[in-house]
Amino acid sequence: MNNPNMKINIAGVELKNPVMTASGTFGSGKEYSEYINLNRLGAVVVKGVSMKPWKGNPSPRIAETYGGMLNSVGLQNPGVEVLIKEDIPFLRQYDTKIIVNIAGKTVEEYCQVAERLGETDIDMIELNISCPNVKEGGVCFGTDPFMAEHVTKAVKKVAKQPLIVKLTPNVTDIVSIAKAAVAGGADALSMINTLLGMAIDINKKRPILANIVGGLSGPAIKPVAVRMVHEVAKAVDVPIIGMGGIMNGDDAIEFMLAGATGVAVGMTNFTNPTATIEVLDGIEKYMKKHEFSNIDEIRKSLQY
Amino acid sequence: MNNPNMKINIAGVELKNPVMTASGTFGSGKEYSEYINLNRLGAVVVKGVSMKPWKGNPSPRIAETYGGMLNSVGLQNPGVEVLIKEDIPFLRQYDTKIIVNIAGKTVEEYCQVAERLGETDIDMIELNISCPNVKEGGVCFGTDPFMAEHVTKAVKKVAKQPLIVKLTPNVTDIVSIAKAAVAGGADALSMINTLLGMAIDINKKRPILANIVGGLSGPAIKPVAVRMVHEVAKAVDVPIIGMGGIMNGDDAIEFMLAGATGVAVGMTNFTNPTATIEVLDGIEKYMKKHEFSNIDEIRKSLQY
Amino acid sequence: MKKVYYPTIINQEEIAENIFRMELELDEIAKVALPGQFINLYCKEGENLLPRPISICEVNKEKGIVALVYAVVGKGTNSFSLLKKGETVKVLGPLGNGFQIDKSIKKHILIGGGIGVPPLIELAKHLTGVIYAFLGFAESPILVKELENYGVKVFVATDKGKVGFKGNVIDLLKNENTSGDMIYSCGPKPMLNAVSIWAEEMGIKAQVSIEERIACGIGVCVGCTCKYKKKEEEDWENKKVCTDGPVFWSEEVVWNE
Amino acid sequence: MKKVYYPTIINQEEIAENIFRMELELDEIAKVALPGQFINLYCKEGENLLPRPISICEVNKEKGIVALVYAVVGKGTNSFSLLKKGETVKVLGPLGNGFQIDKSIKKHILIGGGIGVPPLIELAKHLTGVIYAFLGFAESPILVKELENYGVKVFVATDKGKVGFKGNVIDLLKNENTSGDMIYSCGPKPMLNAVSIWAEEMGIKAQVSIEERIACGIGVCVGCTCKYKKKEEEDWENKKVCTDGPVFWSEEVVWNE
Ligand SMILES: Cc1cc2nc3c(=O)[nH]c(=O)nc-3n(C[C@H](O)[C@H](O)[C@H](O)COP(=O)(O)OP(=O)(O)OC[C@H]3O[C@@H](n4cnc5c(N)ncnc54)[C@H](O)[C@@H]3O)c2cc1C
Ligand SMILES: Cc1cc2nc3c(=O)[nH]c(=O)nc-3n(C[C@H](O)[C@H](O)[C@H](O)COP(=O)(O)OP(=O)(O)OC[C@H]3O[C@@H](n4cnc5c(N)ncnc54)[C@H](O)[C@@H]3O)c2cc1C
Ligand SMILES: Cc1cc2nc3c(=O)[nH]c(=O)nc-3n(C[C@H](O)[C@H](O)[C@H](O)COP(=O)(O)O)c2cc1C
Ligand SMILES: Cc1cc2nc3c(=O)[nH]c(=O)nc-3n(C[C@H](O)[C@H](O)[C@H](O)COP(=O)(O)O)c2cc1C
Ligand code: FES
Ligand code: FES
Repeated sequence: MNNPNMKINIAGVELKNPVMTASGTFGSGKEYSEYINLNRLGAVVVKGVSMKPWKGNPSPRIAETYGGMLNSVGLQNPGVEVLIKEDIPFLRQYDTKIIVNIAGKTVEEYCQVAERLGETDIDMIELNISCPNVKEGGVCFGTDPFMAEHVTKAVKKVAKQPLIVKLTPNVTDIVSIAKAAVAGGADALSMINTLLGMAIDINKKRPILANIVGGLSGPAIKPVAVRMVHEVAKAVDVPIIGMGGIMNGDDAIEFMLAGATGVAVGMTNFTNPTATIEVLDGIEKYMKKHEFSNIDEIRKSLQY
Repeated sequence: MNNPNMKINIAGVELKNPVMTASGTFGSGKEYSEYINLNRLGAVVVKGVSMKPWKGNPSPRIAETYGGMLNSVGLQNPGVEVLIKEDIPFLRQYDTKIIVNIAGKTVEEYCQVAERLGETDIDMIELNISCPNVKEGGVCFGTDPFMAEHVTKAVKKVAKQPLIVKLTPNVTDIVSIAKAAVAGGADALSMINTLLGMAIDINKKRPILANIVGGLSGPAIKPVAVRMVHEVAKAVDVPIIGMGGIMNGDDAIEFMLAGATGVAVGMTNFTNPTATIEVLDGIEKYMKKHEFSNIDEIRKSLQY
Repeated sequence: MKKVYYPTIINQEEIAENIFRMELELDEIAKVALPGQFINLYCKEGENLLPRPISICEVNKEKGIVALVYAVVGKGTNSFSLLKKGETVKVLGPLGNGFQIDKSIKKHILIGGGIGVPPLIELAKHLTGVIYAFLGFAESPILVKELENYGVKVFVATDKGKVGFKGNVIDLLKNENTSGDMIYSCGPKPMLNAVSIWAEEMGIKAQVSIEERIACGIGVCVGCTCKYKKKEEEDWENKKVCTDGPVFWSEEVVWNE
Repeated sequence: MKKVYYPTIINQEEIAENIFRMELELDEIAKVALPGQFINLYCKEGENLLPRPISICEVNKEKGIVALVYAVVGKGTNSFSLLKKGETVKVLGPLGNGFQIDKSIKKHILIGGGIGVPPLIELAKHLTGVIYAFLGFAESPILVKELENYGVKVFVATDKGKVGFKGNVIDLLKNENTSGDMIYSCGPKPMLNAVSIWAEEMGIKAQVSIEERIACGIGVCVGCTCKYKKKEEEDWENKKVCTDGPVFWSEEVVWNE
């Protein structure tokens, strides 16, 4: 059998395959380039970046949980200028798409980052709307359809590159947020960000994280992520990048059957530096076994 | 050291210890009475019961997930009359409190069950507001503060026994729902119910559950549960019964440090029929080691 | 009080490709188990928490041994296959109701499909009279010798006819002009459904052992339901595979799912 | 390309209560590892996915062996302690920057607290000149002989004075009127903080190996930060324990956390 066609198209950008990295779990690729060939990835999604450097939250920032982990990094990053100066040129050496995840505390801040990135040759922007909106008392942008639409619209207006909006799962109705993002002009959606969680050290009688709460990721959350991708895929027409606990090709296929066009590997990078490549190989193997010649067919083949 | 005092008080009802069973995971106790001494439990929370028998969802109803499981039992139950005739007399043989979890598709139906139970000697009612409200297009009662308050108020009016309201975690803001339930008259809260999830059989290319989606339980969800208990405990004054992935005494302590007065063991009963007793023994051991003479002190001892 | 057991594996062997036979030192279960009952086998704690239901293939009451035969089809069964002699496993059981055995019946028809064959071994030991077994496999038969050792007359069908009759087990039954007084059947649901239809045509009562996903295995979670006809009503009710079954009367199962 | 290793355990021994020494056949790491570096040790997949960072205690370049000494404090280290000779573990490394070694320095002061002692062994092998080690323990000292074998003059303190000096390691340092040219220190953060203060008082430069929770271990996740003073500014910045450390200059760490 011929090698299956694994190309996907997201908002006009062609990726050689659907496997990406989840923002914040792959740095800007340098470290993992020592373990894997970045040329093989569909895209590298760079860690969240804001206009100015952010210091993030105090340590401890990591807590292990059953089949997952909590993080409260708090979007520490050196700011968009450092990204442009150091990370993008590095990634441009590779034949892979560059997607930059952007963070902001106000709509204006998001827009500034997007505008600045418009002057670069990155391929897509991923708008992380899980940040707290400081002007609205710290409510997360992504938990309210109105705010989600508003920030998407504002960023879309200034963005030169196609815009992916990344959804938070900590909501009652993910479909309403997804529709709001699409109404605001999202070219694609990525989901899910982390679930809000907490862990306590019972001997010290303290929360493990200095920030008290953090974001839960890893295989523990996969069923929630798959459910949300499935719900949203039925409700909107834009492509979805699915993530949440993907450890291998089979997990990635599950997201595609649920309706995802692309997939991203997050926490598993930490536990297995070559996970992205294994996911890619696993998808190909599945396609051959199940005689899919084209990756897009998977997304359309769920039966009930 | 003397044996610590493990008695807790929920809405005037004294439980000999904080360990209960999570509704739907312990039947009405008969099966597990062959594995453990029910007299040792603080309370048995009986499976969800409605006015008329419910047939629930088609099979398969169970899917295993990483560190957890999905169920789509759909509240199958033989109706409140069978419960009253068969299960309550059985449980009354034991020196433990009886809490009956009630389900309904309309406010009226919930009220009918509560009223009928008012004629019995059960100790408390647990109102499961995760059911779909058929009059409101199937939206879950527990995802909307207004509906949550409304159904709580209506049931509270007719209930003869203290009322626990059981919250669903599939919401943006659990505190608003908790406050609504308390405003409606809830004497206590129990949390969390299952997270909505989905799993797909990639070989059959079908959802594993006939119902497509189901409720996620088990240790995978513990960080979400602990976070929610912590948030709600800070915001309301009624006692909280914490649950979600409790496997042992340490897990139970984590919930208590987060602010729970009582705890319930759910899915772990399936994987370990003597789990409730191990949780109880584990709590006692922890109390001795950390020199707690009174169980209520744990709840107040989280430092930041 | 009932309890969870942690028996030692006293033997583990791959008896066919991806099919393993495991022997457990499990006196308590060996003593009381009935043919058609199963046990819950648990993985080491971690990713896979739910039990895997596995039929009791054979017991040796004297030696206190329980033998299981299982196919590696997923993570759980794969993890079992990696366990070595001397290691222990976590077990709950015996669970469920076995086959109904009526001493007055003289001609028995056992029908097994693939990994549904194992419980028929212990069953054969308990039956008196003439026993025929009709076994269907995709490629390679298993446990044929074992059944023959208990005096069973075995007929085999394989999908491509590499061994025995070419076709499925129903074709084989018809081909052999089979008749008898009671059918005992275990295998995939479509096969059981076909057995049920054939049994009705032939006017033979049939017991079928049905598989469903298990969470508790003891009748608590109501996760393992199977639709069952209500007596003298058009309506149906849910029966639990784990405690009402796994063996049911074929004529009472609602097959059209 | 760097890669994940699955070395065989060639020895595992409980050297003190709940303290284990594990030897791994790990040629690739033995060849290149520097004193103060660590490895990520992974649990079998399942409940515990994150790596456990463990310092390299000692390497044998010729034989290609890496030795670790770890305390059982939780689920992960407990699971390691149950592994037997011949089994394999999953390892990433060597990770982090080791201690800075300056050949011109002649009088070295090693300070170790409890399970912070292991990396000092490999360090001692690399230092030339006079080496003093001051080790503090709750109850029972470990690795004293091993240090002495490399010509280190060892002083021990225990909380209740059951062995050696009664008190903490700082009291011991003062008691011995210690002086020297460079401090290398590893142990719990409060001890390192105290070492830092003492070093400043004494005007001796100090390297401290700091512990933080690790997710990736290779500088990607920004999970393991430690506050570090910015040069010539009042401000601070985050350094990563896994790649900027774990060894830092004590005077540059922001201690008041
Ligand atoms: C009463 C009964 C007796 C059985 N006896 C045998 C036997 O003797 N030999 C044998 O090889 N198999 C038997 N099975 C089937 C066996 O339980 C499954 O093959 C096994 O659970 C698969 O587990 P896994 O982890 O390898 O597969 P996975 O697909 O990884 O399992 C995922 C989940 O689905 C469940 N599951 C998957 N397939 C089945 C199935 N067919 N039936 C029930 N649950 C399933 C698993 O238990 C687990 O919870 C029996 C099933 C039942 C209900
Ligand atoms: C650079 C470095 C070197 C180390 N070297 C050694 C050594 O040589 N010998 C030794 O015994 N210990 C060492 N530690 C500490 C060791 O990593 C922890 O004791 C171990 O991770 C605890 O794991 P656990 O699963 O047993 O505990 P659990 O409490 O069950 O672990 C839960 C989670 O917290 C993390 N964690 C818990 N305690 C620590 C800690 N003190 N430091 C970092 N992460 C922690 C675990 O890695 C895990 O992710 C070192 C730590 C670091 C950062
Ligand atoms: C340490 C860490 C840092 C993360 N940082 C970001 C970020 O900067 N921006 C973002 O949109 N998501 C961030 N995420 C979320 C991931 O991209 C991903 O959505 C989530 O972890 C679920 O996928 P996983 O289960 O495969 O990890 C981060 C996750 C982790 C674990
Ligand atoms: C099979 C099953 C059936 C359940 N049935 C009910 C129910 O009838 N009413 C209810 O309020 N919760 C029900 N639950 C939710 C549990 O009571 C509990 O809230 C949830 O499972 C989280 O706890 P756990 O992780 O310990 O299982 C059910 C859970 C399971 C797994
Ligand atoms: S598996 Fe729980 S009732 Fe059958
Ligand atoms: S552990 Fe990930 S950056 Fe240090």
